[in-house]
Amino acid sequence: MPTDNGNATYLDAVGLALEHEMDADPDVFIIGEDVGQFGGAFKVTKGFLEKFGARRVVDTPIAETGFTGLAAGAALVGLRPVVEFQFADFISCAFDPIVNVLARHHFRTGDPMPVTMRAPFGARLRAGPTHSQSVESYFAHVPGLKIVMPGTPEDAAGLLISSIRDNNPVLYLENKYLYRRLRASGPIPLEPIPLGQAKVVREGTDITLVTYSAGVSQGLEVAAELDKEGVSVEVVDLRTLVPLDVETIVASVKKTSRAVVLHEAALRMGYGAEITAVIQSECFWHLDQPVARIAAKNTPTPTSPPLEDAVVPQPAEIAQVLRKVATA
Amino acid sequence: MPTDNGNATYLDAVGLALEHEMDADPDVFIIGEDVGQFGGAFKVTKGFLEKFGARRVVDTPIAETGFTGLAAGAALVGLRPVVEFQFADFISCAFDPIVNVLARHHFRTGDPMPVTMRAPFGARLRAGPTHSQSVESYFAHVPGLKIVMPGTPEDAAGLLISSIRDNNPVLYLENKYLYRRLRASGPIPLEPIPLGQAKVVREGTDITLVTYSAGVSQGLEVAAELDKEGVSVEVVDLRTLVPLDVETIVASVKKTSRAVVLHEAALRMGYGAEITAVIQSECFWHLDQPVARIAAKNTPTPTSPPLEDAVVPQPAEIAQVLRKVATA
Amino acid sequence: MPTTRKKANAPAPAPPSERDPALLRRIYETMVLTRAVEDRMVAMYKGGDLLGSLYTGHWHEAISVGAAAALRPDDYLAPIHRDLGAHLWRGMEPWQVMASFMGKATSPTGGRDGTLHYGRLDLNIYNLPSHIPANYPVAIGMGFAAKYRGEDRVSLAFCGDGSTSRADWHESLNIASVLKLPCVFVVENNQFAYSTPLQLQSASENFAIKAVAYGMPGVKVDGTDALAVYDATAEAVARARAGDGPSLIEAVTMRMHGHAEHDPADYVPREMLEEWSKKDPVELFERTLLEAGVLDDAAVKSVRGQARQHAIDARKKAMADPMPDPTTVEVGVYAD
Amino acid sequence: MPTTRKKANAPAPAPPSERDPALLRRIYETMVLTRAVEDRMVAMYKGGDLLGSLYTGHWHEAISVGAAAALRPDDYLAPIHRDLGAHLWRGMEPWQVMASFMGKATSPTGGRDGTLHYGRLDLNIYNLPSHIPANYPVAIGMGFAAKYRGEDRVSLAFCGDGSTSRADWHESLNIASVLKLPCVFVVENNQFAYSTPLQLQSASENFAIKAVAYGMPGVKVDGTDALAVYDATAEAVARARAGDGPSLIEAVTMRMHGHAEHDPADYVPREMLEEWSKKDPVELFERTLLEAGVLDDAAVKSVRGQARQHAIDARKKAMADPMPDPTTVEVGVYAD
Ligand SMILES: Cc1ncc(C[n+]2csc(CCOP(=O)(O)OP(=O)(O)O)c2C)c(N)n1
Ligand SMILES: Cc1ncc(C[n+]2csc(CCOP(=O)(O)OP(=O)(O)O)c2C)c(N)n1
Ligand SMILES: [Mg+2]
Ligand SMILES: [Mg+2]
Repeated sequence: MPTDNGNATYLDAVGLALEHEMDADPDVFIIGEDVGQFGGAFKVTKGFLEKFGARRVVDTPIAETGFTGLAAGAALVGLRPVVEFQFADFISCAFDPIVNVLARHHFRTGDPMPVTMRAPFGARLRAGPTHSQSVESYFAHVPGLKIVMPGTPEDAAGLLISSIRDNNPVLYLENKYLYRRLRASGPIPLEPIPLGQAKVVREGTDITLVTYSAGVSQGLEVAAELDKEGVSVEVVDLRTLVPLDVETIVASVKKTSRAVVLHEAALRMGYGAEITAVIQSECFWHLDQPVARIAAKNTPTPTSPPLEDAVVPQPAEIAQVLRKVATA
Repeated sequence: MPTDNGNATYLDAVGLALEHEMDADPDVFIIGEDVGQFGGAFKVTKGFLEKFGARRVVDTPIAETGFTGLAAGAALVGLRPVVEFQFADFISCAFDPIVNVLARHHFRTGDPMPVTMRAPFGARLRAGPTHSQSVESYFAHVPGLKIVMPGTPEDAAGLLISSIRDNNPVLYLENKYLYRRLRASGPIPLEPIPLGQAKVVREGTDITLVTYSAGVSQGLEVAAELDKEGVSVEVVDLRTLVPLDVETIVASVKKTSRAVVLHEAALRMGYGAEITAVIQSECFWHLDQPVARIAAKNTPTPTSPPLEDAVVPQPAEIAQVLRKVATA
Repeated sequence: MPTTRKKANAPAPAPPSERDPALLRRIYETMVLTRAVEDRMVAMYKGGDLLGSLYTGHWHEAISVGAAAALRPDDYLAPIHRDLGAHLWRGMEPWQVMASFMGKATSPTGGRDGTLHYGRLDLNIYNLPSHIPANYPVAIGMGFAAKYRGEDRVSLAFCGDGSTSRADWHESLNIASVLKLPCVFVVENNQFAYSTPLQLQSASENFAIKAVAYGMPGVKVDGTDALAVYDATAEAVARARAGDGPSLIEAVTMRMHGHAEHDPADYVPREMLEEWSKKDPVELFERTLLEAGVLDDAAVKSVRGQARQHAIDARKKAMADPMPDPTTVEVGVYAD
Repeated sequence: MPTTRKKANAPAPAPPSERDPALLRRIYETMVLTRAVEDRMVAMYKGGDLLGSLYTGHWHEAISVGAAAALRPDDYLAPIHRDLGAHLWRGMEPWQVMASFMGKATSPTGGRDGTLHYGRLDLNIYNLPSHIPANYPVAIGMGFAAKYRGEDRVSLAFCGDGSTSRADWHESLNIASVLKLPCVFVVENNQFAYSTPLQLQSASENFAIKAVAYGMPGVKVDGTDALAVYDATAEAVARARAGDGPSLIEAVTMRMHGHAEHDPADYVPREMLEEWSKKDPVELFERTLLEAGVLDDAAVKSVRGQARQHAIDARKKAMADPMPDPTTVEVGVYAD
């Protein structure tokens, strides 16, 4: 089992929160490929089989459509399934049940649908076009789904607890690049963090950077650099994409009058499009510059390092765009 | 077979273009559920089986994943499949092969992937949450796919011809509400209309309405009404969502200084988000008002008429928003 | 072939005279009511009372009622668009079904969904979306929950012949068998999937034999014989309850109407319809019960009369019911 | 059970001595080269030469080479991550495979994709994505095209035991059988799917028997016996070429390494590995050919030596090859 030694990784935090909820609620179970004896492809559920048994730690055949629909049926009659997709790329195989069964069911019937779907996503691991996808845009248009994308170990824990306790289908996306790279400073509070609340993770006066997931640590590093140049960047961590905390974004942009959106997903119809549309409509008269979007290029994610680095946003590019928008 | 009597419907136009391409190229075939003897759920391929035979008009088992992947394999070795989804809602079952096989293959390998996917989509037929979806947003984020959404019978024909001749996977979305409601004025030219070219379908000076598919006829009707009030609306029909004709949009908005985007899909992460983000970035200094988005509410599409009408954009709402933005 | 072997070994079914007459009567009454309500709805469709098209289950009555009758009320049910009988068996009100096809505020979904999407979870019935067979993965999930909780509830899912071609069907049967879930899978083979005949849908000898691919028993029964369906289901249910895992049942019948009422179905050979018209499941069961002395002509007359009146009253109520209030349409996209 | 029946009826296979020695030699050489290249790549992985993980096909050589050898060069092939042997049989250069695992500009995808994604369409091989078994629907499409054009080409797709649980597998076999496509489906049963053992993957008697669900012949063969795989494939290919439709072949072997080299696979019982270590397909085939007099010790020595040298030279070239130029990364998302 994961242990909190005071500097738990992002990966540990996910495991700690999941264990906490399985301890707290006998209706919570984890289902997916190789989650049992193997402890999951990234080892999030290492030790869970021994502790909770095969009844609550369920290894399935390779059948994303089937086990996602299974989770929906189990949730309908009172359980709280946590589904693990081995890689977020494979959630494409469950797109149909997620969109047509899980997301629509409550609106259609009034029945609750408490299913949490965990998926490790993202690039920068040289894993190539079908092992590196950011999948939030595939689902952000779908009414009835919530989308959670933590950027820190602390949020990973608190938001997973809230996701599991939520009565709606929640897509909980874990940035696999952060798994062993981010560490908590101090013990992880195993308390729920409400969904739908963004957080100003750095105060600033010149420009607002709206981001989420890996963009948060990336953005904070760049902001620290720009500070030395005298550019004061306020960093807003969305934490939850759906529902979107419009108030926090708008308050920050009205203060700074300039906004940049950053994500690792491709630009076209990345979630930055929605955020930009909201900002320009809510803050139009306060904006000194157009909202800028920093995102991956509109290509699949290549495998080879020089290619992948050219596609995914790099600190230099982020700094340059922030500098340009802040000082224009 | 469809015949062009000088006032062909939107439905006839699709059939005429498909027949034209099957006449012109022996490598073009149509595959889907009930497309043969039955002529398809909406009768687009009525008579095709008799004319082209079972070799080129292929009825399949109910297996969207399988026959979409089949089309990819056939295209890889030189054929030009046209896949019919019985309803666009069911394309969710082919999301995986579309995103991970069809869309990425050329980037990965350099091989062509000429697959056209036809799907009748949209609301206003009292068909409910899983028979009325607008699916463009599920796919607009995916690099490697083209998305075509004609709003007139003439465009339906010309754009289908270009889609079939294109060497990339093309999602060709037919608004089933228009099938028998829109008629051509005069014979349908069976000439290709280039993908990626928007069209100013009505010139105006006060405000730009950017729309596509059913929004075009809807927008033109409202524009005619507003003209009587002295509000001059320029209507831009995108025709192709991906690739997006940014130039035409920007030229119009720079002229009118005001823009409204209209689509039948739900608001959040509807394609209006991308269009709005592009306009505010390219036309920021020309805009007199924030770009407004008119879209369906963020709910599934309800079945009951009073509910569906409350969710899907109605002429009165469109007129009111245009009036407000144009005169603010 | 396991399926034939299985049938060969099966004990001779008990004659109607040796069965619980109250149960037989209730099965009969529900089948008659199902037919009466659907005939009424066909008239309503033609009369323009309904919103969209109408899906009916003529010649499916013995399957939907016979299978539902072999379950306990607390067992889970995942029916499709041919299974009005299963809903009625569980206590669904005919006027609610009509209200669904009319988009009325009083439909189980309050008009948010409509047509065939009226399943009530309070009756342990799943309300499926349009995608077929999306009810299969959900059904194994309900069975999973029963096993998870140590309950002896069973989950039964219906689907059509065409639905066996899809992802959901395969992945569900495979998972259910590997996890030994208490599930019963019923394939209603009505010879067509929309316009697609069997030979364009599957090349296997039949549908029951597909059970071999999942290591579960499969049996093929006459879907126009309510008792044959009841017995096969009862056997599969007993197996599931005992913790021995899922079973597959193929029930053979004919789709006597179009795919839906808008479909003239001229792709169906006329002779086929004539042949099958002789096998009306309701009439067959009626005759069986008359011969067994469970019913007499008077009883038949009153059951049929009551069913007819029930359908008429249901229409009256549904017609009079209000349409939903649009002002709250955005409420309830998310659960609290 | 049709599969055993089928095997029982099959004629006794021709002894090696009665087969074309040139063909046997080429199969042997390709199997030896496959092993040599993969052993070299394992060293490269441990030495840090590779970008990510490494998937190998130890104990799959008889399947990938034996099956590929039963095809014509113009037949379509859709291999998976265990089938280096099939690629080499078709003429793929070992250095290209290494370049793929290194993200070099000289890999078949120019570094845009990597690791196991190096299939070359010019060799009539499909380059699959990560999703398994996405190559199945594509393979039936290639078979469809052959039939559409009236060509007598066949399409062969490999997959693993775990892949049989998925949508793509089911829908592909069903469609191929209904449309009578010239396809051969080979399931490489290596006892595990990542960490998942067979009994958590499928409850059917075996994988070959799943063919019953699709109305196609299914046969189970020893996947460590190159000639058994060759013969079963040749029979299926002949059937497909003759227009009689698809077949399923289950070839049984063992995954002797981890799922990929990063995986210590401590979930695999040690005894199991010891048992299977006695069934090295390369050694078994080498012995067969020595006994049949097709090879002598000198020949074996030179074949093994050349393979080793080939792998060493391949590494040299791959290591020296350049990384791709990032400036054109946005070019080629769309075809002209
Ligand atoms: C995934 C999916 N594809 C296509 C359809 C359209 N469709 C609705 S019912 C039907 C035929 C179903 O046939 P079958 O399963 O045999 O059931 P039946 O209607 O004959 O009872 C089809 C193709 C659908 N609902 N879902
Ligand atoms: C749709 C999908 N789900 C999950 C995975 C992750 N995955 C990659 S290989 C593998 C195991 C495959 O097992 P099998 O099919 O038996 O092939 P083997 O690796 O044993 O040769 C899994 C689960 C995947 N690639 N695709
Ligand atoms: Mg049917
Ligand atoms: Mg395996």
